[in-house]
Amino acid sequence: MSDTIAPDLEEVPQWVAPTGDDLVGAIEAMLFASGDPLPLSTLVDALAGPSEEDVRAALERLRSACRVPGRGLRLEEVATGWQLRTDVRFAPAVLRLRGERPTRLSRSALEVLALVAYEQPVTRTQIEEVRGVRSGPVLKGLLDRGLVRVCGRREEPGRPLEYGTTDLFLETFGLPGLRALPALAERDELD
Amino acid sequence: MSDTIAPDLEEVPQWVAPTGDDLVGAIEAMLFASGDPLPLSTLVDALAGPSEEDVRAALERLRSACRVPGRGLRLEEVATGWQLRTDVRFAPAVLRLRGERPTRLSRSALEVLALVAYEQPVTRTQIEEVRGVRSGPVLKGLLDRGLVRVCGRREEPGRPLEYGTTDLFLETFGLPGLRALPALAERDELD
Amino acid sequence: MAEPARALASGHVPGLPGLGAWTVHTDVFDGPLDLLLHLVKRDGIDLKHLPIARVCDAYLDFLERLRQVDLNVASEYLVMAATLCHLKSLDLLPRKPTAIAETEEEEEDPRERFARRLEEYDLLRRRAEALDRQPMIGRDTFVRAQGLPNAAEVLDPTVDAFGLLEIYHAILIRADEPDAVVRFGESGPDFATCARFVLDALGGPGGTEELGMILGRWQRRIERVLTFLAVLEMARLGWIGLDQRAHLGPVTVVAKVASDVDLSQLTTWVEKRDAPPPEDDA
Repeated sequence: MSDTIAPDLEEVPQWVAPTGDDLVGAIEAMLFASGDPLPLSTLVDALAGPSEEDVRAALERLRSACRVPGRGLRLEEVATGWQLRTDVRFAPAVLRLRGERPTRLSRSALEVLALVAYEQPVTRTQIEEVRGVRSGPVLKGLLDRGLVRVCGRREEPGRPLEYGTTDLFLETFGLPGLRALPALAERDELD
Repeated sequence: MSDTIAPDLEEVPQWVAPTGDDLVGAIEAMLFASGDPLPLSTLVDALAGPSEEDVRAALERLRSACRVPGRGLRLEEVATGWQLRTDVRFAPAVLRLRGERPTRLSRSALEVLALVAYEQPVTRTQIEEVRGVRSGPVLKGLLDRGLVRVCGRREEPGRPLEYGTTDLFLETFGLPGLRALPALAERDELD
Repeated sequence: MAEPARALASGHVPGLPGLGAWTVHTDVFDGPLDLLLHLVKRDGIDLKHLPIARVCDAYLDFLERLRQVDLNVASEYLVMAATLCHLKSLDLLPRKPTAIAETEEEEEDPRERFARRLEEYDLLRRRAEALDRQPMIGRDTFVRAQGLPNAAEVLDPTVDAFGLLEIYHAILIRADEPDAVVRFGESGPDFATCARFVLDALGGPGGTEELGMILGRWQRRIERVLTFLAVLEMARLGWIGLDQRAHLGPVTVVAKVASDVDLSQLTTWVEKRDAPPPEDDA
């Protein structure tokens, strides 16, 4: 990576990998500027110096630092990496700032999403068979929102597309992985 | 604002304005979620509770908190409001992460931009007189980048366009206003 | 950029064919004033006391070297050369008497005007450098990139993972129901019957029942559809009320009329809808 970044030694000073407090600060800056979750390996590669253990320890320090009173962010490990996010406690303040209400999914969208989540990979035909209604537009809406993705083609006549959920789906519902989806049995226990 | 946000008391819990540590945390979350600079008044309105002085004090607390070792962000007051940005010390780390070379303006662009910034409003003819070279394409580049804008027409033969800088210019260079441009009197530059 | 400029200025220009891509006016110097300023600084000349003759000679000398290494010199550099030669020639003439020079600024010596112009350009250069030292977004500092929507911002607070499960469960139950089959040759369900069915289920004014429960009692989809339409029509007439307490929550039907209400209004509507289109008068 460093080859493409520092092609001109005159302009780009020699990279000095940060350590200690500066490693934590650099990681905070990187996560902030990235927006999207960053895998540990990406951080390690870009920092070119600290070991994976060093970076992980710095991430843990950053995570603890975010828990101090007076902080509004949280460092979270989601499906695709580490990400700074607003603390859920301050979601009302953020929403007031934007003058928005939380984005809602329609009942149809939630149904399709639930089917995709629990039955993936599924085809559109399967979804429509279970729901008994055409579901193309709803499915497209979910694809556009990044909650559902095309994850393959079924080896059957017509080779229909198969759909599955995305990392954003997991993040949105606060799930560390698909295995964390509650099972029907667990629901029954709650009754 | 609160009318549009909480039309249904059953669904959206009553807004409780944050105070103390939570006020600082809420502001950090709001600034983070916004990305763009937020004017003080916007924060005060959205928080609907703390006074302007309270919010300003919380912003100062947040600014100080960012200076602690191990932090990678800075709270800056720029033309259009308050904004979280990465600490300049960590720019190399962010650039390495993005695999990017830093954005740079050519010397011609910097000259035209400096002339527009310090002397605005100026016409293209004025710019070309001072620089001694044609400056149309450079000026157009700055217009395209949104750093310079047309701000009027000079009342003289031909009614030439007058140019000035934009808010984006102030934001880009971290300036709270044109008065914050580095002071360089003719006398200083000769000393 | 600074490197070729130094090479040219010092005269150590390697006249290699490979360097033919250099074009003076765009790449190395940013116009004749830039070149002049460079020469002035190189020679440590005080801008306040600009020796026109010396500057002119240095400038012409430099252009000559460029010519020798076969670099194209843009016309504006030649215009500047002509200007400098003119100013230098003024040096050979006696200066105007002081008394006249003091009358108006318009009478300013062209050499002084030129020196001022160079000073003005020098100031601009310094200002450009000062601007360049400011922390700049994209180079020294970065703002937050808008990535994936923040969960706290998009999450519908009424639906969490368990909510999703409820919905999945509901679909499964629905899917287990007998297939909705329309049997041909059988007499179709009757709209009034379906309406009466709802009113009976409610049992008179104030009686309530969940819409889903009412519909669920029918086996066939066509009956459920007609019943649903009957509910909508009766709600329109004000015979029943519909109440949904929570977003996506169950819909409760509330009766406002007796269950034996006269259905003629309703049937009129149905008959109108079902009546064949009127004959064309033509």
